Formats: sequence, C-alpha cells, structure tokens
Amino acid sequence: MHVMRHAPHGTIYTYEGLEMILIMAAYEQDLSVVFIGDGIYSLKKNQDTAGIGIKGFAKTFMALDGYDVEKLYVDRISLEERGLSEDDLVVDVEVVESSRIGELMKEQDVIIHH
Amino acid sequence: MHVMRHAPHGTIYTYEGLEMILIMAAYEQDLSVVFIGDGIYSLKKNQDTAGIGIKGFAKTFMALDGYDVEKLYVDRISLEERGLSEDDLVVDVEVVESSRIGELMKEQDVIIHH
Amino acid sequence: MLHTINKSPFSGDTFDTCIRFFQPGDPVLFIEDGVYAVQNGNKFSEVLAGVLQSNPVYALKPDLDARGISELAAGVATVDYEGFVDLVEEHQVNSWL
Amino acid sequence: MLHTINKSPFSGDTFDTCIRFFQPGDPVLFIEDGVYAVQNGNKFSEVLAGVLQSNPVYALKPDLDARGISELAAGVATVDYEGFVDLVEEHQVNSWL
Amino acid sequence: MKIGILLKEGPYNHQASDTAYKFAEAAIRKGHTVDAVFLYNDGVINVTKLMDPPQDDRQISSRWNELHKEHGVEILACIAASKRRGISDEVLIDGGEITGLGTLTDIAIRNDRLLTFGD
Amino acid sequence: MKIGILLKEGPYNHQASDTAYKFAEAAIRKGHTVDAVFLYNDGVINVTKLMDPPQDDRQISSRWNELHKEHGVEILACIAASKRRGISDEVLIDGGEITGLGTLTDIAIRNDRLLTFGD
Repeated sequence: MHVMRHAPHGTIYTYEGLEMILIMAAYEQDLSVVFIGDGIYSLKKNQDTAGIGIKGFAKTFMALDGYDVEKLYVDRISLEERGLSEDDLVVDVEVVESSRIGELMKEQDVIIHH
Repeated sequence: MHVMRHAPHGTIYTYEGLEMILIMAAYEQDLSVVFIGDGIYSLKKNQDTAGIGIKGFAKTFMALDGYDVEKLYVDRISLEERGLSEDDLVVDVEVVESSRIGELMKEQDVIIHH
Repeated sequence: MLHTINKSPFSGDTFDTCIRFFQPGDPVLFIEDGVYAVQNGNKFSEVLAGVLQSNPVYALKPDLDARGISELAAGVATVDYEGFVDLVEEHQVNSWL
Repeated sequence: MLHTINKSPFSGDTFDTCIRFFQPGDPVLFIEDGVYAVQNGNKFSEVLAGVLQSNPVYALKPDLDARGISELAAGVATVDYEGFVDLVEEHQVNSWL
Repeated sequence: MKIGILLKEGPYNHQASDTAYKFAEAAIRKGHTVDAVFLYNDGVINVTKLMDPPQDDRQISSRWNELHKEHGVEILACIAASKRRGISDEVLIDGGEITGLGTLTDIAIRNDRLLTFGD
Repeated sequence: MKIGILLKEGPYNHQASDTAYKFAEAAIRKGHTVDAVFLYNDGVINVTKLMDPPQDDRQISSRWNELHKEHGVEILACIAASKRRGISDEVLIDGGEITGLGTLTDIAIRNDRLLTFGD
C-alpha cells in the first residue's frame, strides 16, 4: 500500500511516489494507493503548473487504471476539511472512513508513505 | 534577527542556524535570537546525544554571551504549550509575549528563519 | 513588513504561528503550498476571515494555478512573480518557513 | 501492526493523523522528534492519555535522552534500538513520516 | 528476520539517515539480516564519497560503506532520484550501487519487513 | 532595489529553488539588481553540475549558471554546508563559488532586502 500525504509541487514526494507506484504496478504487484491529508490535493482537477515551471502529473493518476492498481482510496475527513468533494478530483476514487483505511492498513505486508 | 523554529536533532536547521549566528556575531553584527514553537526545545537542559550519535549543541547557546548577541527571546505560549518553564532551559532568556516579538520583528532589516 | 507563508496550513504550524506575530496592517503573501490557506470554504476559512479584517492578504497566482485553486476566500488578492517583487520593494520581508 | 511516528506533534500533522488510523491494540513507537509527544504535561497530554487506553505506547530512549526528555506520561515504555528491532520482529510496520 | 530499509532523506539535514543506520546496526547485532538500504528522494545524497564533515562528526557515507563491507548490506540509490540530485558513478562510494525502482520491488518482496525512514 | 536571496533547500525535492529562481527572474525583469543567491543547508545541492534530470524537465543548476552569466548574480554555496553534503569544486557548476558564512553577512549588509526560500 502506498500512502500519499503531501501536497503536490511544494515538495517532490508525491511525484516521486507516483513514479515508484508506476514501476511497482508494472511488476504486477497488487497494490492500492491511499490519499490522506494534503495528499488528496494531488488529485485536484484543473492544475496548471506552467507558471511555476514544474511538470504537472495529476493526470498520470488516471494511467493507474491500466495497471494492476486495485483501488484508490481517499480519506473522507481529509476531503471534507479541505472543502472538496469527489467531483473536484481527476480520477474515480473510493471515499472511505479513516477506520476503513485503518483496517486495510492492518492487512498489508508493506506500507510506504510518500 | 534569527528565528529558531525547529526542534534540535530531528533536522539540522537549528544547528546550522547556530553556526550562522556565531559567524554573524563575530562580524560584530547586532543580532537577536528568537525561539518560537519547537525552536525552544533546542534550549532544553540535560540533552545527551551520545545514543543517537549526533553532536549535541545546546551548550553552544551559552557561548553567545561572549559575542554581541543582544538578547535571546523565548515566546511564552510556545514554552507553556510544551509544559516547560525558564528553569528547563540552559541559558538565561527573556520570556515574552508573541505581540512583543511581533513588534521586534517589525523593527528588523533582516530576519532569517532557521 | 511583508510576511510570506509557504506551508499548507493543514500539515505544518507555520500559518498558525505566523498569525500570532504579524502586526495589524502587515501584508501577508501565501506562496507554494501556503496558497491552500486561501481556498474558499476549507477548515481555515474563519481564521483567514479574521486575518483579512486586519491585514491585506495576497496569494501567488502561479502557485494557485498549479494547484487548481480558483475559488478564493473573499478579499484575497492575487499577484504574479512581478507583483511579489513589488510587495518586496514596498516592505521589509519576513519569510516564514 | 507497529506504527512509528517521527515528527513533533506541534509542528506537523503526523501524530494527529496517525491516531485516526491505527487499530486498538496496535503498538505505537515514537522516534526522532516524535518523542516530544510523550513528555509529561504538554499540550498533547490528554490526547496521549486516550491513546494509552487502547494502545501500547513506546518511545525510543536514545531520542528521549538526546532531547532531554526524562519525565514521561504515565504508561509510556521506553526501548533502545534493539527493543525497536524486537517490536519490528513481532509486527508488520507502518512508518508514518 | 530479513529486513529491507527505504531511506528517503539526505545525510546530516535529517535524522532519518542516522536512525536507519542505528536500527540496521542493532538488527545485525541481534542476528537478523539487513538485506538492503534503498535510497530514494534526497536519500540518494547519502552515498556521495565527496562528503567531508567536520572531524569530530560522524562520516555518514563511510558508515554505509562499512555496513556493506562487513555485513553484506546492499546500498542502493534509485537512478532517477540520483540523476535529479547529481549523484552518479563519478561520486558514488565504494560498495554503493545505482539501480532502478524494480530493485526496490524485489526488496519489498523478498524481505520479511520493509521499514521506511524519512521526513 | 538590491536583493540578496538565501536558499535553504535542494533542487527538485522542494519548490524553494524554483520560487527563488522565478522571483529573481521577475526582479531582474523589473530592473532591480539581484546581487547574490546564497545556498545553505541542503540548498548547496543546487550547484552540482552532475545534475541530470529527465529531458522534459527543467535543469536547475544550469538555470543558476545562466543567471550568473547573463545578470552577474553571484551563486554562492556555504562551505561548511557543502562539505557535509558532498558539494566540492570537483562538481561545482561554472559560475558557482563555495565560500564562508562571512559572505552571507556581507550580503545581508549591502542589500536592501534579504529574502529566504526554504522549507
């Protein structure tokens, strides 16, 4: 399981995290991606990074569909605190309670926070 | 004015900040140092870094006395939130209200956050 | 004195800390991940409304665009990098990290 | 599952976030700047007391010593690096950053 | 137990590198196997041989080299992350290796635990 | 107006480096003088010439070099911070210089503003 916890662009963690996920998915690893806290901002629609001179990558999350990435989970509280809803996100995700994510975490062999 | 905002050891910011302060003080710059938030932890008594293998530096703050460092200010709220008092600190400081620090900031030509 | 804030108000204490220290009338400029603070309708809206009553608030437009933040709290002005330079010309700077 | 927390509860959201996700009974180990959370009598004492009711709480002794933290909240156990290894042997690991 | 370590921050600036090392040392002392330390993000800066800290301070890149030599721990830096930050074979410590993220996948699979240290 | 810049984080990992560059560009465009960019903490990693990002990405160390060549901006890395992180003359970009903290003191004195970018 990969856990995205950083906003995009301010730091590289989410971007390099996504690079890692793409490779691991290509190795046909079953994997899930969880967005918690500022991590959900990386899925925000209408990001245009031209002005800051950094490559955007929100749309790359759509590519995960073509791999064996089972599920994208978004933490409901994180979304609500930020005044956002599913419609604000670039991909289909499953919005779930923190407790459900906690249960999923407990089932994992490997969890990597980005 | 130098503003210390990071806890010691977890990151190098306060330590390298102190190195900067020592050099600037040697150039006979009038300077003050303000401790806000986790920055006050760098002044905590009885730090023993032997176990983590990193050089301790709390005592170096005492050396600032010998230079032209005018004042060490500690933000009262930051101290109280951490359950600490002046007695817990390695050096004499002036514990002041945030508003007083705000006024001092406003008088500065240069402020560097570490 | 111009205060710049470059951290998300959700993940760090920079926003909460800075607003305890700035003086009424001091302009505040949100940059980088700091711009999430001015998005309309988030958890910090009330705190930001309080700031707006006493201080001019700016956000760096290229950083807003990069993050897809287009609905801003009422009263927040946007600047580009040249506007950032202008603010620096008018004020001494306190770059909060 | 062992949860490690390496950030000060004051300056980041890791502590607040982690405690929303761990399951009752999961051990929590505070390391690096995370150990400030277990200092007795700080702003997070009540939250930590709540955690202690449902979960075993550990703090890495060398990190406590490095920071001069000797008065711990009641119920917090300390481990050295070898004790950290033992916890990792007993549990899968969730390293919160 | 076989352990893999993922290290996501550079030396000196963050304690992550020190904690990862101290943990690896302790695990080896207790008879466990530390299979590999995989460096990602700024973590790749751990393996530059040009590192030259003050004499009374720890030498972080040498420590990784010793862990490799004495205990066979693979010290691996992600190639994409390394290129962004100017880590190449020219400056790589003895015993270090620059490799792809596929290797990390293998490390995750073949070990009992994967621990992350970072910031 | 004469401006000094203090940059405290490395390239790519943090936006600080990009913002500092964009700010410097804009200031020069508006006729101001950017006197120097002083690199501290992980900021020193900005000036390794071994940096080799993907082709469709910005090349951060070259940007600093161009700022120096075209606009005379001094690009200075703190020597103590550089040594810890393996930045030496061997890998330094053209137009960069490794120097002491005394230089930063001069920069703070001789400029109208000192801005900090970091994390």
